Amino acid sequence: MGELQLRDVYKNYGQMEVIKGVDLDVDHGEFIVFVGPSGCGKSTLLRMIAGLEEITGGDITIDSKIVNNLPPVKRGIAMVFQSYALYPHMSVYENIAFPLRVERLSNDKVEEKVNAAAGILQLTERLKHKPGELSGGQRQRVAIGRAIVREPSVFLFDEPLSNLDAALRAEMRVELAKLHNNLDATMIYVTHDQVEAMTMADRIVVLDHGIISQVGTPLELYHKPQNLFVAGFIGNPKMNFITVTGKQADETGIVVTLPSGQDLDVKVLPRDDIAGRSFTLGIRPEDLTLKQADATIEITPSVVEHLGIHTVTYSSVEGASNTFCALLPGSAPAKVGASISMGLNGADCHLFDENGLAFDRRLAVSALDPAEMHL
Amino acid sequence: MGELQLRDVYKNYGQMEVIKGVDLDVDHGEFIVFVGPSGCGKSTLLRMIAGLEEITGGDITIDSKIVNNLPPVKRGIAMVFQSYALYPHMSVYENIAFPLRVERLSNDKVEEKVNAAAGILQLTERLKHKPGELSGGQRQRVAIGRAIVREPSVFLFDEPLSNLDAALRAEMRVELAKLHNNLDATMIYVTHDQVEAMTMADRIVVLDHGIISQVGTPLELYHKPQNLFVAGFIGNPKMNFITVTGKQADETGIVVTLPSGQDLDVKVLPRDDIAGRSFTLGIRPEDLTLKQADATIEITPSVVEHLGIHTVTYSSVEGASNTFCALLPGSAPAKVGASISMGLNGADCHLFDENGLAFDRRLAVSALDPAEMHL
Amino acid sequence: EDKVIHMINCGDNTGAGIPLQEQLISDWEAANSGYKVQVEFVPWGQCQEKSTTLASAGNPPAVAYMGSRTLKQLAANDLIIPVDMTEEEKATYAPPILGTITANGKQWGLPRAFSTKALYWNKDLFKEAGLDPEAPPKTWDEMYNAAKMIKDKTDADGFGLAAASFDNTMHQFMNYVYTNGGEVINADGEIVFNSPNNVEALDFYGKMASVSQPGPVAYDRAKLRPLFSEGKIGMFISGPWERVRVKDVNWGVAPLPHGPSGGAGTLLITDSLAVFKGSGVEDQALSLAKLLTNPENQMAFEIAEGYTPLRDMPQVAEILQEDPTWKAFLDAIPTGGPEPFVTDYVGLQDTINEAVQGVVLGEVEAAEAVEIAAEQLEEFK
Amino acid sequence: MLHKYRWYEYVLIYCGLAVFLTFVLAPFVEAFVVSLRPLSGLFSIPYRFITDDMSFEAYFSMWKNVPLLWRYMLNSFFIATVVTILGLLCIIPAAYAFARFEFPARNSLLGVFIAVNMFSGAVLIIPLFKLMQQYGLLNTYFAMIAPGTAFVIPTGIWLLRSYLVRIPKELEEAAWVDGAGKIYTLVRVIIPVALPGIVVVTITAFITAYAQQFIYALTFNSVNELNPLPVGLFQFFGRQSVVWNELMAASLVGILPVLFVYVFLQRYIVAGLTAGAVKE
Amino acid sequence: MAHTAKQKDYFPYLLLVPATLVMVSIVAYPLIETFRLSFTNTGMSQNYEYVGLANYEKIMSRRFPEVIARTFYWMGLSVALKMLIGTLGAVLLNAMVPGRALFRILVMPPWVIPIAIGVFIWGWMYNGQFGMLSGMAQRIGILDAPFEFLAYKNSAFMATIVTDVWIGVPMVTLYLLAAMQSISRDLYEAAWVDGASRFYRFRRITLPLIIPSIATMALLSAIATFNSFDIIWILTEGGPRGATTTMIIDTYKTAISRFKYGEGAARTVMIVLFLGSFTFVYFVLLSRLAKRSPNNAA
Ligand SMILES: Nc1ncnc2c1ncn2[C@@H]1O[C@H](COP(=O)(O)OP(=O)(O)OP(=O)(O)O)[C@@H](O)[C@H]1O
Ligand SMILES: Nc1ncnc2c1ncn2[C@@H]1O[C@H](COP(=O)(O)OP(=O)(O)OP(=O)(O)O)[C@@H](O)[C@H]1O
Ligand SMILES: [Mg+2]
Ligand SMILES: [Mg+2]
Repeated sequence: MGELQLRDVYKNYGQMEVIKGVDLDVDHGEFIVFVGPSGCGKSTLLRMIAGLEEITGGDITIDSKIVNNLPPVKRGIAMVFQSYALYPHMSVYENIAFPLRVERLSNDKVEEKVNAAAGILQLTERLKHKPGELSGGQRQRVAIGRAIVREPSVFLFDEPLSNLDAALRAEMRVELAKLHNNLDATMIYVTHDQVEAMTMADRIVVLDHGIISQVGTPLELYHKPQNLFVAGFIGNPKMNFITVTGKQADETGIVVTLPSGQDLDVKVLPRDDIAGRSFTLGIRPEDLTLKQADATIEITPSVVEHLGIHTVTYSSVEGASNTFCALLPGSAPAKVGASISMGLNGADCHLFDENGLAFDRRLAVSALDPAEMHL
Repeated sequence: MGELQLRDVYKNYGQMEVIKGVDLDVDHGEFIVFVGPSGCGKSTLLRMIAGLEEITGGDITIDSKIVNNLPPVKRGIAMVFQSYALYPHMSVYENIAFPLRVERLSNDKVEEKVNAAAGILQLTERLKHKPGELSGGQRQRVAIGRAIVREPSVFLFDEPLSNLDAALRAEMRVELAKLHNNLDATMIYVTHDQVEAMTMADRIVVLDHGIISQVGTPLELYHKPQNLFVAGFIGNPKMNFITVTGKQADETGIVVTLPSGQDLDVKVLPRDDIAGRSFTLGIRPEDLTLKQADATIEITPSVVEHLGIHTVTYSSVEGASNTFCALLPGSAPAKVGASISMGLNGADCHLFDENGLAFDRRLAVSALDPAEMHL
Repeated sequence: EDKVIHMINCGDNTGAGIPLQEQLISDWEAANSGYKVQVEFVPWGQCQEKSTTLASAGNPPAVAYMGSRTLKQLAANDLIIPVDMTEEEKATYAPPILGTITANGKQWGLPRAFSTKALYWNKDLFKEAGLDPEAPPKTWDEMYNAAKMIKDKTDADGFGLAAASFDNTMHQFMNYVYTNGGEVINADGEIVFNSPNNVEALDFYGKMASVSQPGPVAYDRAKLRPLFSEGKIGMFISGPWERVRVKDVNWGVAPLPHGPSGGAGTLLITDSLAVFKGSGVEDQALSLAKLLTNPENQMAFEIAEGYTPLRDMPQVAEILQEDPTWKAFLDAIPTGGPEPFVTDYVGLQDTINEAVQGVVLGEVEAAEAVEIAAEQLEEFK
Repeated sequence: MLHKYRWYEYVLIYCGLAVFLTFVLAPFVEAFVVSLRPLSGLFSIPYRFITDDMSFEAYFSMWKNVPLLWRYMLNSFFIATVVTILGLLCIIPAAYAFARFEFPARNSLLGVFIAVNMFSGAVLIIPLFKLMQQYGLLNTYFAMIAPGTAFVIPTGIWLLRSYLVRIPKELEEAAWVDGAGKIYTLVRVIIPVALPGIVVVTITAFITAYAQQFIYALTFNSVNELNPLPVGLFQFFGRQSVVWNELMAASLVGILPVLFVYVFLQRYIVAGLTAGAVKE
Repeated sequence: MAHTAKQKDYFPYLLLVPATLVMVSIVAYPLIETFRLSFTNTGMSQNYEYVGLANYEKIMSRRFPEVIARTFYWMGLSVALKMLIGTLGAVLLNAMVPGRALFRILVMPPWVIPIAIGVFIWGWMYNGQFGMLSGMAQRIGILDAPFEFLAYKNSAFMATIVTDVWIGVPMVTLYLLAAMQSISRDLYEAAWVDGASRFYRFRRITLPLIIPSIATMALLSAIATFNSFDIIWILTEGGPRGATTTMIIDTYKTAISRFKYGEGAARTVMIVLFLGSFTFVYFVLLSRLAKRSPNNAA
């Protein structure tokens, strides 16, 4: 139970293709997060899984049963809406009990289940209130409560935290993660908040214009983005991109020439026919260092932000497609207008070919899988 | 021009005291940010300066003139609202021209000034559009344009970026900082976003329930919060607080006993009569280290977030008032349930007395003033 | 500046008599320099109400066309002046006609149009029902029997009965009152509505409902003609105007059948020119009204319009010869009774209508209905 | 998906709609059918829906019988238009005051305005009649316009106020900070921004003023040239017989222009109902 | 408030001047005048005298209680039908079926045409011999003889109500439709995900959420219905035998048809009293209800 397959799933709205062939396998108990820019089709895909939108093409399978034409209730899923969709005229109790009432469960059973759910979600005190009297976080919990009582094998969430303020969002994030551990159910979660995606997901699905751009664990996406889109999308501040020229490939990587003329050996799996071609070098702001490194870039910050914990500088750099951002320690001596030498190491850099596809990075396994880390 | 004084300013709404005696001096050209939790009175204070709210007590002086009873237009201020308050039926041009139309300037003059403002804000292309056709960032610039044409000596901003998404917010932050440099005007800026406050302010005013809790540069607030409130409010993730017992004071600081029994010498200006009293020790998540340090705290993370750039752990720790958070490098080997030894150094710690007031920390000047840093 | 004489004329200005009237008016203006007559045509629906309203608002017309039934009420409220007829003038009118404008010993209007009622019957339906098509009923019983025969033997209903909440229901009922020797108010001004004659009349009215078209309460007179024209009712009572309007059926018209306690009778309705008080030109208005209604002018007007002749002038014989269907109406004049003359005409009408409807709907006995009505009428005399 | 119906649900819905719309539209069909029959054909028994003597004759002959039909239609439009304009002149400032300003007795005053709604129409006929009489206003357009205006104001205030409340205050504050006076702000900022709401109020006021002209006109006016459509047509009933086919033809022709206008404005009407009244 | 409270100015009052002027002269003054007139015997002529409570005694003694009861019965039945049909209509129009845009337009005509014209048409429809209702009923075989709807007390009573309902239903329907459309689609989707059937969703979500709108609409249309004049006046003038005489008709007849302003004024005062207390009671009940179940829409 709780397994899900999407096979070549398509969705058109009239002429417009919104989902263009999505394949995905989700195992029981996984926490999957869909991210992507606004309008990329996250909600649509989720709603297709829920049965709220018709499937134009392909198959959706839940627990080995093709559910394309089943109504939501027969799919064994439960959904938590972005707006929570609480019934404003019903008490919290009745809201949570709603799915059970639909099933015509006896009052005793209903009470038992609602109380259990309320217990888990710490809503016992609030059962008599109307949703209008609850705080944002409490409403969210009621919405989850309504999903829990049905004991579905798959939970679907559409940006459930986007209406909350930052502090509450952080708190609820942790609670959701705990809930996932307790419930032993598959969860599919839509968000456009990176931090949510990175912190909660077992695997993240990055959608771009209705196509899956990459699927992987958070750290895979962070360390090994397969293309420019994912590289730019994951990570905050954004990865810096610089146009470089290929020089040669050797055993340990590819040597490229920076706009400043320096050579840098990027630690990626080499390919043939590198010389003279134009690539994009990616370096995350946090991978820039003030220490000695393989190459340097001179920057003259036009804006410096002292955050205490970090100092962030923004500069224009030759060959960079956007403002070049560097994330330095809070104590870093950065001043507007004063040039600094930034070090970058070939091992930290990403390299993308003309099609925006990444060269495979050579990385330690432990970087990708915390389980492999040595304590 | 552009100087502002608040003297013992009060504001009541009926029975409710909202601003309870605020004193503040703002110099010409300063960028002042008001921060504080929701409902603390930031907007009220700003609106009192603008002339939108009556002053219950005290005086507000702008450029040496008491303005308590002047209407906004006579105060030489301009205001940018959270919602931008653009007139939806007027073109960008007419929106920017509005204050000039009110003044009955000739059409030529109006055109000249609007074009100048549009030039600064890169809106020249957009002058014919209606606000509804603009992006969030552009709208924001129109709102600023409307403020600029009046050539005020003080600009007031009430959470101007809160309606924008994260990426755009970061961008506009940088633009606002540039604008401040170009315009040579005083700016007072309300936000509840810490990053905005830290990055843009010359000085930050932290408000707490209608009282100024602390005024200082961003780094002063970060490194030398004067009380528990400011310490907890500034910095993200929040500072961890642990109850400790005073042991002795010496030249270099105060020695306290951690709940684990270890002693830690906190580098603060000592006071008398320390022994046996109960204090609160503050340590920022980012100041915890995996390396050797003055003392250690054992944590067993219940939640671990791998953000790539950082790894954040949450644990329960004896004596800590809340979940204990540690911000570790992205490569840190943290796993849920596996205990880690965290190092903390007395030089990084904060200490607060029973009243929540901070002991003065011994810090290098350069930590507080980037200008003093040696490049 | 000429003084204006405001005259309100009901109806529209398309009638064939209007040019005659206009000619007379300009003659009068020529004879009375300094005065200008301004004629306003107001549709029937609002005509009388408008004049009354203007008068009670203190801005009366000089002269207006009013139903004679309102004269007493207007006089009682001091809104009109008496028309001061000489004995000679009075003598030109048949007594029942004079009766419609006389209250408290004075005449209050100059009759301008008038009507009596008669019984129209459908000869084809009579024949179909086995009745003699050329022998209209002479008594109530005959009328009822004929109606019953028609109802039983043909597709049509026997009789067209009006009982809607309009003035005309009372008018219909008054025909029965007058053919049964009844009265509403006697010569001494007492309410005598609760006479046995009237009980009998009302009872009979209710009885006719059983042989009439379904739902008489939804019908006023105007709705009956289409039924008659369609051959859906065998008989109905109405005025002379139906003569030119009823089409497509083979009809005859006869005097109203007599009631058991009475004889020949009919309701005689006149409309008059009334001279309002307070217009400032009362004398001139009166002189104009008299000019328009003097025997010659009035007769010419009636011939042009096709109205019933008010006075027995030589021309009447010609009319009768030309169209014998006039006979039943003209013959009835001397037997005619007026609309009851009261100070609250609408009140009277409502009271009587209610009695009629009560009986037609079978809700009350005639005797009781008449008693209640009589009591209420006390208020209006 | 949510609104995917099974076949029997379609049948049910369409049957329901058919019954509902039949109820709503049958009178118009009847009126049309009647208008097509010659007068003699009208009173034919038994009832037949379609007859072969149908023609548009009445649509031509009615102009002779009701020569003033154009005039009545124009009067109706004129009265409703003036009522709407006067109404708006009262409604806009009042709604603005109730939506935006704190002043003593604000709520009770609003309550009084709304309560006035109850005494609309016929209740005040008598005193109004006396009043008009006193000031010689009977039989003028004014006599029909004034009461109409009074009775569109409360609803108008109510609708527009709830619209104005939702316009951000900051718009006015921004104008105030920029030195604009209150009238200037009202005219240059509030009214243009509230235009959609004003459109709704205008439409509602017009409907009310247009649909409810009967009693005032019947009572306060007896000058035929000033009569609005319903009273003009009511005159058909004052005749010796009612020319039903022409009455129906005239009615249909008379209401056609408004119907046409409303078809185009219907989305504003529905939107306006949502905007104004639902919450509260 | 928008501007600093310091400016304790008369501006808001200034804004209220036009509306207040109109209301005072067209409503308030006449109301007071009515009250005064109700103690006089004002009639057709210009002169009148004060007669104390005579007018009130007169109306009390003459079947007035019956008129009051009938008025409320007529109003209650009409409003109930409007709400019922309006709700059903709104549900039907809310269905996402092809043609719904057209249907929404088609419900409007009775609302936007002059009431009197609609009533003329109904007057014809109710005709037993030639009208559509009786005619069609005979054709279908429901009736075997023409039926005059306006000829009998009960049928005339119902006929006037049906016409009133016909005129009122479009507004109610569109209003409730608007209310239904303002319910978030999410709620329905959530219920659907939970397996609720269409009917169940209507019963547990739509209906409870539009109840406040129904209540508001019921009050508004009760007031309109109470004041409804044209319909009855044109169809029956209050007959047969007073079966459709409501307070408004009764008052109009007395004052305008019979020129008894004083007596009519007393009736008007009674109407104001009854209508006022009706509305008051309704409001009190409504706010009680609202208090018992706080319905702060989320
Ligand atoms: N009912 C619809 N009809 C037509 N187009 C639609 C419909 N629903 C969504 N779309 C389009 O499909 C695309 C994907 O929409 P979707 O809501 O799935 O985006 P999303 O990724 O959830 O975005 P967001 O982060 O803004 O919620 C968008 O371009 C949207 O405009
Ligand atoms: N018009 C008012 N009447 C009564 N109380 C008010 C009014 N305006 C604000 N307050 C109260 O004054 C306090 C301060 O409000 P203010 O808007 O200044 O807070 P804030 O710091 O701007 O909060 P936020 O970050 O949420 O905008 C709040 O408790 C608020 O409830
Ligand atoms: Mg979405
Ligand atoms: Mg604020």
